[in-house]
Amino acid sequence: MNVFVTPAMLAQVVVSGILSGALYAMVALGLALIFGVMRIINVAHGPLLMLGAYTTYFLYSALGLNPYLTVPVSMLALFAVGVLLERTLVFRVVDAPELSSLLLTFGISIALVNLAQLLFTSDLRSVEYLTGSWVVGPVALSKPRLVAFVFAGALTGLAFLFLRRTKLGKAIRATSQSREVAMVCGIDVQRIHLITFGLAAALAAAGGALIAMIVAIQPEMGQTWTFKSFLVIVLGGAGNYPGALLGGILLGLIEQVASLFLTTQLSEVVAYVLLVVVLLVRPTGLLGGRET
Amino acid sequence: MLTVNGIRDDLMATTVLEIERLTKRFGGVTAVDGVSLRLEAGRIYGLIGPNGSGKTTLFNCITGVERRDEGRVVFGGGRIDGLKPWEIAQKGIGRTFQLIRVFPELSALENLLVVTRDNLAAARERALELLRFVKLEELRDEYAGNLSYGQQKLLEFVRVLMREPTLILLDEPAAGVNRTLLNDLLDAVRHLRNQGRTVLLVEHDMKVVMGLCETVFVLDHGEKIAEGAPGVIQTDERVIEAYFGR
Amino acid sequence: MSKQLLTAYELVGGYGKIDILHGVSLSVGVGEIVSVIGPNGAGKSTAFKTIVGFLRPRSGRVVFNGEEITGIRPDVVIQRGLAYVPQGRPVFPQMTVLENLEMGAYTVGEPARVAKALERAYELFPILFERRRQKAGTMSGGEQQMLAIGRALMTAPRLILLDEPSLGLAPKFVTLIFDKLMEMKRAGYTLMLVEQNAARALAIADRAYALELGRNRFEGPGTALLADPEVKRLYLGG
Amino acid sequence: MIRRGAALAALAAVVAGLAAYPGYASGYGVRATLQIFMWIVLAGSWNLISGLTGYVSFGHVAFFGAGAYTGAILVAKVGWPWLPAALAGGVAAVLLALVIGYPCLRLKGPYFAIALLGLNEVLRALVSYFEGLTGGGNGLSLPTLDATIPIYYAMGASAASVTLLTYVIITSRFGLRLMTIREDEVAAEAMGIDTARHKLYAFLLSAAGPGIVGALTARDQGYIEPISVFPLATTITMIVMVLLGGKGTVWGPVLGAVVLFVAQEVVWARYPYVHPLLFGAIIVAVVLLMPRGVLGLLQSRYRLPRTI
Amino acid sequence: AQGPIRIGASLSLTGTYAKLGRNQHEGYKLCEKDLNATGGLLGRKVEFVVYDDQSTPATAVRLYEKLITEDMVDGVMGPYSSPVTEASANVTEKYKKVMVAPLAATTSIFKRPPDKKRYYVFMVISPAEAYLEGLIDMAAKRGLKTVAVVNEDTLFSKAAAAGAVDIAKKKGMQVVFQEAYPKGNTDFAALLTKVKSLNPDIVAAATYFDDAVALTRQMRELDVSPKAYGVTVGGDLPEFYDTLKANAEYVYGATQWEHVLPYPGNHEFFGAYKKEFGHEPSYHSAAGYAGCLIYAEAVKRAGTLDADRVREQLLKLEMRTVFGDYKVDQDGFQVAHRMVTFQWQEGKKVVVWPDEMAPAKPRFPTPPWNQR
Ligand SMILES: Nc1ncnc2c1ncn2[C@@H]1O[C@H](COP(=O)(O)OP(=O)(O)OP(=O)(O)O)[C@@H](O)[C@H]1O
Ligand SMILES: Nc1ncnc2c1ncn2[C@@H]1O[C@H](COP(=O)(O)OP(=O)(O)OP(=O)(O)O)[C@@H](O)[C@H]1O
Ligand SMILES: [Mg+2]
Ligand SMILES: [Mg+2]
Repeated sequence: MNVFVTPAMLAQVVVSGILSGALYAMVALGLALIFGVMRIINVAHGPLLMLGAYTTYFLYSALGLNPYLTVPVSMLALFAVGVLLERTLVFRVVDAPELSSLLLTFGISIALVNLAQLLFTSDLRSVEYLTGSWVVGPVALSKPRLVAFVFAGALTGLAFLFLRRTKLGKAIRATSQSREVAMVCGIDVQRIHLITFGLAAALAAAGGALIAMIVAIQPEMGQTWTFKSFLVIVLGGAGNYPGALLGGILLGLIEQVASLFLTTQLSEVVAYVLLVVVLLVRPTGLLGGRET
Repeated sequence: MLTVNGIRDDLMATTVLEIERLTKRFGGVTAVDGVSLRLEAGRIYGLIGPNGSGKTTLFNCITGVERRDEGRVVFGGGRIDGLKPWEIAQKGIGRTFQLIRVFPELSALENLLVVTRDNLAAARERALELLRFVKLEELRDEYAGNLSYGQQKLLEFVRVLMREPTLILLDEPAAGVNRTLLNDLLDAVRHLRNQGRTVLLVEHDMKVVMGLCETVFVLDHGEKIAEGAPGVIQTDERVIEAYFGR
Repeated sequence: MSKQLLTAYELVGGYGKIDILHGVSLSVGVGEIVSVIGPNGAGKSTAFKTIVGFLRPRSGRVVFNGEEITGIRPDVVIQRGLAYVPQGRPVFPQMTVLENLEMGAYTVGEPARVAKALERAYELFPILFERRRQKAGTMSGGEQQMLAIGRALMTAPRLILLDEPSLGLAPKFVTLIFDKLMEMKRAGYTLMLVEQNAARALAIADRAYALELGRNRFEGPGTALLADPEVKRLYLGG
Repeated sequence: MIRRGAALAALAAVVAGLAAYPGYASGYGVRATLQIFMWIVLAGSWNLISGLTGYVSFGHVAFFGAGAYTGAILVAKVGWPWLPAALAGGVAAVLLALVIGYPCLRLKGPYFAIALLGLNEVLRALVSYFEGLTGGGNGLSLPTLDATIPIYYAMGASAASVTLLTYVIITSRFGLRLMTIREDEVAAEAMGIDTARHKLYAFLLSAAGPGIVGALTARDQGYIEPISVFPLATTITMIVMVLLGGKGTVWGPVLGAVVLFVAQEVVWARYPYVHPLLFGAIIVAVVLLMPRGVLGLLQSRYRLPRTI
Repeated sequence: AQGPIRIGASLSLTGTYAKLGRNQHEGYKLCEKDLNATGGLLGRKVEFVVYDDQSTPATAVRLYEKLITEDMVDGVMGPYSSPVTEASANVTEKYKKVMVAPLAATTSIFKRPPDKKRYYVFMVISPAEAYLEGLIDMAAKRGLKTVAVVNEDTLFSKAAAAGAVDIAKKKGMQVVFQEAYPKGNTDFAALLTKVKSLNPDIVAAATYFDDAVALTRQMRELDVSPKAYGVTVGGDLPEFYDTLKANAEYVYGATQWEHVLPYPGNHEFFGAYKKEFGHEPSYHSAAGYAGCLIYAEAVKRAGTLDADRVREQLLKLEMRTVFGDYKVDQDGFQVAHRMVTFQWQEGKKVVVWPDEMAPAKPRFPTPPWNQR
């Protein structure tokens, strides 16, 4: 059952890979932020994304809001959820060893998924808004994916500018390096943590809102995304924000190209093997993350 | 000048460490720039130089914590550059770190026990003696991470002694240590020398350097700018310019 | 005696359940330099951390500039005009030297004042200007110490607490730093420092304290302590 | 000394009780206890590498899965008896650990964690892909065989071995050296400790147990499939158990395994629809209230020795 | 009088199969209620004891052991899903408990080599292999020649795909492509690009749920437009249409059961279920309900709960339930129940196969995407 791969097919697959890669990058950026600033691997990132998707779904189905307009609303809503989680639970483990925070967020993640199951049931939901594709030469560009790509690119860019250029952004980076020294500089570290967590949740929500228009929404949809986001930030270099972008696009490409030449099943294997190879050559990711 | 193979027998017997044209760069900065040194057994050497002149980096290159870019390091008759840090340590080089690195969640006592291969009872005996020496015996079961800055510094110092290395590299052992204890510390270093060990010491406290060292090397911008007895060094124009200030 | 800028009364406290301080009192008057000396583990750093708010005292009070600041968070205390240079390596390792200094001016609003402060820091420590684009974590130990002091000056604080400022500095810079401290005093800053380099610390101090085992042991003008044979024997190494 | 004697006597009594247990227990009692043993082995093994060296293995279930498939294939396709098959499962897991430990243990912190997570995924995908040998997504079904009681003893022996091993390691200098890796690897190397080799040994030791119990579980259950022997949830459960009990201690994993298993079993019976929520809450509570685990808490509060 | 008859089951109330397992649970609950309303069983009330196995076989194995040896239930009913049944059947066999397994569709659970034979487990639904039969059969009758088969790599879906391949070959068709994808996969761009390049007449997908939706969407985006396209599980859910709207039109689906099918009592079951639980039953609900009634019928006929006597009755029994026909061969393998194939037509599932049960004709061929 050999399929002959034509250049057109390859082009199609590369384009699809880049489109999903940008989405990976945006979602992963949130994870990278929390990891960078708070040294927390937030396993609840995917479930937050899931809540973002539901927010979009309800706004769309109940209020009939244009789903793209729900993106900022979802982001705001999840910013609030993020802030709430930080204030009530997460702040207690900021000083604790890596493992504590990892488990805490894992607990939160289980709770969120099951809460969603109780509240929203496991029924599949979806936001059917843009469908079909634009055809450019041999390549079909999925409409919802292309728009998601544009949104993801823009949001990721904004997030970078924010971190590099604004005072608050710099304070976030400073706090990520030494809490004690940040305090000594008069930075309200607790507020920075709040904002960071909120921001990361908002980025996850943006991902959720965009993904809602691509795949079905259900309480367990987040896990894969947590997973992929990990891959992305490790690939790019944990705590390295531009690395997340590179890692995301790369992961999207690897997955698709490997699926084309091998099978979808093996694409995961290829992605991980490549990850390990990258790490062996560059033990802190492609763009070099921070040693822990 | 010595050649690679032409080391004379009497030198073989006394040369402990020999560094030849060692260079280490970090991006644009050349932290160590073609430094050559020779250390003989049973002596105390000083390594001084302004902040950022490459002293710690030199230590790191000797002990394998950093990979040198060029040059060679010969210790105990064989090349050690390129070896792993633990291999170098097992060959008999011990060191302390400028920015303290004790094992924070091991007790003070365990910090010492863990580094030797002696049988446990003998090691314990010795470790307690060393702790007593730096006035830490009461804190022996305290986690090392809970000790004060100076206490950790002292703990690190005795941790090196625990291993009885032939060559000891001390990176600012006196920094942050109280003057009273300091005298004991200096005695300890002299005692090490008297046992035939070699000590290379980075220190900014001139009293310590003058009081201890027989030979002092001076680094500036990664280059060795002077070498000699402390009294001589202190009057060297370049050293005064670079290090002591006017 | 001049007006008290900072007073710590009878501080008792430490880490978790273990008390380190058993009643330490320190005070600084406006325009003074006060030095704190004592053996390793005496509780000097602990006292500073308690004053700044990293640790909450079990009892005792801290009054700064007429206001009670006992148990208030460090960032709030710092906004009130107190600067603190912790012991060790207090920089943001992954940020550039320039960014580190900018963060020092976090509480300062106007860019003009920040630029001014930057200039002052560069003047004091030219290496910081040279290395302004280098990541702070890759600077040598002494360079990092200079950066930390430079950063503390970015806010033009009313009182600066320095925990072993000369730690790991080359003689040239030790001299420089002690000179600068005097210079800062003349310029109207108020300073309190912990030092193991006790002789020099006492020499520049208006007043000084010696702590031991979490209690005040000696107290008096710097020169008096310097001359005290007991102090000499205990803390100056003979 | 008296206290030590009393503790040993109590321990002996527990062991004797457990040995006699199948004589009067229900089938469920035996199987539940057997699964507790399995968790003790898993948690204890994870503790060996992650609790001591601080290298968080996020893919430890991979060794369980590798053992399960090795054992199942040997039983189903080659006709081995279950006991040698279980040992072969352990050997296979150790070999796997050797192959991947060598490169992966060079990675630090989250990189190591993710690489191992990846290993687990890769293994699962490969098992699914090579259908001829493994049955792929169809899983492997073993001939029906009622060996629950012998397997109970085998599991019990494995649990005891892992615990004993942990005790031996923690009281030895080898154990202390492993801890220096957790504390400060650079300093450890500078003190002459060959960290690479120490890590690898710990890793190999930590793979054997899961491999053996993986094969035993496969035999006991009679049917395995990729999703059910490589779930991330199993790794997480191991970690929660160790954390609950106290990582880096001898009895922490045992305590954590027993307490968590029993709690889950009780909760399940009562609240079938919401128990994951409760599990989540338990995890959160453990982390917030007892970050060093029960024994860790006792240890630091009362300065107990490491050997508890 | 004696206490109630207690029937134990472990179900996937949480985890991967939660949604389906819960429907099955509701089927059991309704059956319990109906039995008790008509005087119970053997003159005793019936009471279900249900645990949650979190969709994992290991847990289910333990729970069946608990039900049988600890809770001492009088009988057991099957869990949800083939893998869980496969593992649990070892326990029920060991204790010689009859287990009617209403939601295990994998042939290999029942058809086993002589040394691994099982005696006490009984099948209710049609085997997985039959899921795509209708689609292939209809397409063959209309002269289509080439088939692409894709499937999720799990026990059930693989069997369904294998069945499709077999049937297609038997009918002289050519299978031009077959590929499995991992569970949870939702991005099919590369896979569909390959399918598209082969331009098959039929795309037969053995799916579970989200993947059915994602696959359909991406077929539209990449303009993969076969003359007939069908999915297995997931395609029958109302959400499938709600989600895809017009894009679900013309899609074929297979189901074990539909509430419109003319089985005795089906209509009443549908009404009662909706009233009881506030939502429509799925085939899992109906199979659970029917499976429970089949077990009860066998007990009634045996007049006892004794496993071997009940087993005899179950082997002999021929029964028509709300779920359709029940009859098994000597292995407990279902031989009477028929699958139906439907097509989404203007938002309705219209049964189009087999002909004798089909009220309408399929809309054939499926037009290109932009004309739907
Ligand atoms: N990892 C690194 N990356 C880039 N530059 C580095 C790195 N490590 C050290 N350097 C630079 O190399 C030079 C030498 O540093 P080193 O730490 O050896 O100085 P030192 O002589 O020990 O100074 P000090 O007396 O202050 O401790 C410094 O300019 C420092 O900034
Ligand atoms: N984080 C901590 N947890 C528990 N105990 C601590 C902690 N930090 C310091 N200590 C203990 O508090 C005591 C005082 O420490 P402190 O750091 O205040 O000393 P110091 O006077 O600054 O000494 P040095 O001159 O060595 O810096 C020491 O005995 C130390 O062991
Ligand atoms: Mg240095
Ligand atoms: Mg101190």
